[in-house]
Amino acid sequence: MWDLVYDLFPKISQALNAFLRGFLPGWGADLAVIVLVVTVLLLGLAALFMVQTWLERKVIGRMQDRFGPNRVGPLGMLQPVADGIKMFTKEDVTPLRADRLAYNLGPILIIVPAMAVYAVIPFGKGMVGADVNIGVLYLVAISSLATIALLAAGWGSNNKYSLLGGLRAAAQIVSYEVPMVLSMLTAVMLAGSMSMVKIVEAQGGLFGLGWYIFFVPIGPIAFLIYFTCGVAEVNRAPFDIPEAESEIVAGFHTEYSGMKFALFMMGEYIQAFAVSAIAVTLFLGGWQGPVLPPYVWFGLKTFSLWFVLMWLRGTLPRLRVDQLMAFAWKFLLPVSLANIFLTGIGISIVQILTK
Amino acid sequence: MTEDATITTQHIVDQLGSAFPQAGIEPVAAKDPMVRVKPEHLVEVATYLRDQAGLDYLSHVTGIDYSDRIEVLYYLYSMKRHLGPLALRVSLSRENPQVPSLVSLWSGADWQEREVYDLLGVVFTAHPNLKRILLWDGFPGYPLRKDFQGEPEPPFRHSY
Amino acid sequence: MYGLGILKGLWVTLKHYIDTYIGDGIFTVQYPEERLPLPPRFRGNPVLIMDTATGKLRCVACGICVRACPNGSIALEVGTDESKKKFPERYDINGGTCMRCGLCVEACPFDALASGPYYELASYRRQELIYDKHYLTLPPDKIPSYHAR
Amino acid sequence: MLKTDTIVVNMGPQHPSTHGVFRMVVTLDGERVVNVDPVVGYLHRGVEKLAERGTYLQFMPLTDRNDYICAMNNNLGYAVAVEKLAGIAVPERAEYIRVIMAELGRIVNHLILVGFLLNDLGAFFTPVLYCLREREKILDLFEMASGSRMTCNYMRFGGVAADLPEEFLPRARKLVASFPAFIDELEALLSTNEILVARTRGVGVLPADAAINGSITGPMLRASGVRYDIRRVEPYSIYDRFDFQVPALEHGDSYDRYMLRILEMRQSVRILEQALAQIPAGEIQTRLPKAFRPAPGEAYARTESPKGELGYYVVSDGSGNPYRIKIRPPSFINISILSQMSVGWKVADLITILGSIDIILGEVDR
Repeated sequence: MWDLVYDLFPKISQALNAFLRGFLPGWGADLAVIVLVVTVLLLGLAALFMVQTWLERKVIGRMQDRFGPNRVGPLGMLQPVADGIKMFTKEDVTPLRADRLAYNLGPILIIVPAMAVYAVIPFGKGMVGADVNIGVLYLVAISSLATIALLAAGWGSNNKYSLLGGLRAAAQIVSYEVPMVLSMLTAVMLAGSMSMVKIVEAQGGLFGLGWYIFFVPIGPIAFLIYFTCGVAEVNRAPFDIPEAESEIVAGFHTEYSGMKFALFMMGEYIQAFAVSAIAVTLFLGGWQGPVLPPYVWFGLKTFSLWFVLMWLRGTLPRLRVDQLMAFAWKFLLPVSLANIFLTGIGISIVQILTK
Repeated sequence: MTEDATITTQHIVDQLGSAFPQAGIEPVAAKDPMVRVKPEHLVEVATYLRDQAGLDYLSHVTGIDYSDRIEVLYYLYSMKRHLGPLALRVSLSRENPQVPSLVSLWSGADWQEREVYDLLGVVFTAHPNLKRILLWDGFPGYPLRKDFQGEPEPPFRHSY
Repeated sequence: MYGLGILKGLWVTLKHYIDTYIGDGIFTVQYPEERLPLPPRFRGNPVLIMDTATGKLRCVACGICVRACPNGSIALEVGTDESKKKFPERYDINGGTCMRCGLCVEACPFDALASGPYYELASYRRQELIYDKHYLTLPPDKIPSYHAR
Repeated sequence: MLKTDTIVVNMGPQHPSTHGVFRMVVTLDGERVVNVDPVVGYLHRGVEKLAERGTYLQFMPLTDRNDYICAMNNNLGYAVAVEKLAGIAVPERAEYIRVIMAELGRIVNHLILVGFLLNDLGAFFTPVLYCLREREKILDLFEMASGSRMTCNYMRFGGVAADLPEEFLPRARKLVASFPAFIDELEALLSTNEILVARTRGVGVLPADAAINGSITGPMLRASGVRYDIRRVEPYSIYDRFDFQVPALEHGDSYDRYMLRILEMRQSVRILEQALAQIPAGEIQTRLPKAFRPAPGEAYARTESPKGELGYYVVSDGSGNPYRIKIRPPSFINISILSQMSVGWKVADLITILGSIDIILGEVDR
């Protein structure tokens, strides 16, 4: 019985596959299961977005001594649904003299990479879309595509605030990519693989508590750098300068309305969740952990990190654009380089000792 | 001017008359020490007050329409020596009110003189940017003048 | 140390967050269901006081409130009854221009006006903002500010 | 050779951080501010002209609407001016009530400023809501005493409109006693926060001589190092009786302007403690003739409003209506130095500087 709970989702998928093989050829059943899983994942991400917005409004509300949404449904849980209905029925405005191609492409370009990232994240034991052996590389490549979307949106809107926001976004994301990748390298070096699944499995020591964050000092430093860069990468507070509402109104999505605006929000939230998920995978042991089923561990850790993101947003003011850049290039980059150096030395020492 | 702590605004007023005999210095009876100056000597008197008498702070600039003349008031204080107030007044004709601007002495006079120009129509010569400030360009008339006729107020109606 | 100030700030917000669950951190009032008690001096738009004994208005239509109003929001038409006493034939307050300053209540020498308890005054049409004598007439026990004096 | 161009951005009249209907025509070179041209007047209601239309007392509710954050201080400024004009004495208890209300108003104003400055810096409403929560408690006191939370219309010539209700003083004492703890918490949240310090330290420096030359008053002036407070220099009401300090800081940057507000709140609490302890019983209003007609004359009285020197110049021609009332609004004059302060900084700093100046458009435009 516990086995079933422990490996719930892989078991379901296996059972489904077996059931479909009853009347389909083998490749057909496989294909059907893949399509089904992908559909469930995508719908799940949309649902996740709704949960995220609701949670964020609740948590930040509580931090500000108020209830947050509590009118629609029990505990305000239907608030995102109401918001969704509002977004769908809102007029979709295109500014006059906008660059229509870029303008319409923006929301699509931001949502696709945000969702594609989830293909390589292991949600639990045996729960991964694709176990690619260059998983980390794929992540980095895909997630930086968002820059193009933000630039397209900023340029296409034919609005000065949007343009400023788009340029800020491009500068910020490109800068923070560098220390982020370097800090990810620490995990890759420790695991000796770029595959996400392998990295998680490598953290399974000590009854599932051999997480890289416990590898003092390199683990925590790499984790903090990754998380900081991740926050900056998805434009969340305190690094939300591309959409700094008190300065440039809403940055690159100033001119968007209705569902296009919702797509931007969705892209950002899903990306932010992906940052938490990747941080969990690389440094917090992914689904590894004692007693509880793997997917529960994964969910717990990821939502804890998401809570930290909300917490930061509820507390901190934002940096200025030049301070942000200085922080990336003058502080994070050297520290992460030094950290890689340390990691290399540490690994060599361990190798020499264990020889 | 000596840095004498016992100096009062009254001393300054007394000295002003002897320093500028031709400026038409004429004390005005009021609740605060007040001096009337001829508009063409305003800048030199103000310069003297700021640099020599130490009244370094221009609190505000006001214009008042007295139906037969328009007066512009400058309230001066000293921040360093906690003196004041000493008010300068200039009388101007209602038809062609012109007074030299004090922006070159106090940058704080900039917007206030624009406001007086806007609402009373006093022209501050040599002001770098004499435009309307609270009302829009092309507003007819100067509302704080006593003979200003705005659009008639609609009476209290019982139905809309 | 770099980062200490941020951690201190984070601790404050976390404390507030936890306080809302275990302490009395929540400060909001769930408005339409919960309502704060109206302070006795609450200054709504003025109402006319009716003598509960006689059922008549105390107002003698002297017009002092009309002159005291800064915005000219009160319209008064004087009528005389059988015993040659003056009474307000019509007493309208334009709620759209009334700014609830309470100067009319202060000016009234007969204590015939009081600040009313009304505060949900939004309406779809401006016409509905003109309060007539019947709307404005209240017995003293319905007027919190009357008892406060 | 790269050819660059400046862009002109219209910030406002509808913009999240212009605190009302205020427009800045900003010329930008990339992120750098090349020129700022402030445009005001969107909220102009002609208050000074309206004053000539009614009686002296009828102008009192209009002063509420100038600086609508701290109406009590505006009431006080106008009342002091008319009292100086007509030579009216104010009873002891009324003076104490006035001081209590004015200092509570100062705290309200500074709370709003600190909160919204942090919003301008990008904090997601948390400091604002903490500040507004405390402000609500003070507004409750205002409502208890005057009947209205924001447009108080509480001061009268020669006193105040009504005596304090019975439960006012205990509640006020309780609030004042709990207030230092709140300021400490606010400071823990903000004052040492590295991001806040990085964003405000050294940003928008206003040197002392430029401040004096630009007629800047209030916290902005004191943050530049000039210890000039009208409560001390030219005490009105009964401010000469209280033991309080006039804080002044030396850098004149945005952080000092923020910090000075915190320090001033602490001093206001000190004044409040003394006033609430010493308040005597007695009359609250000097009896005035029914038809109030001051003798012809002119008077200028200035008070230290939370934003700076708030002065009223009242001219009487002997009739029941004021002949002319000139308001010397602190934020109208303080905002005039914005373009001088913000050229050369980034867009984000422009917003910080604007937020730290503390403007209220009701008062700027009148």
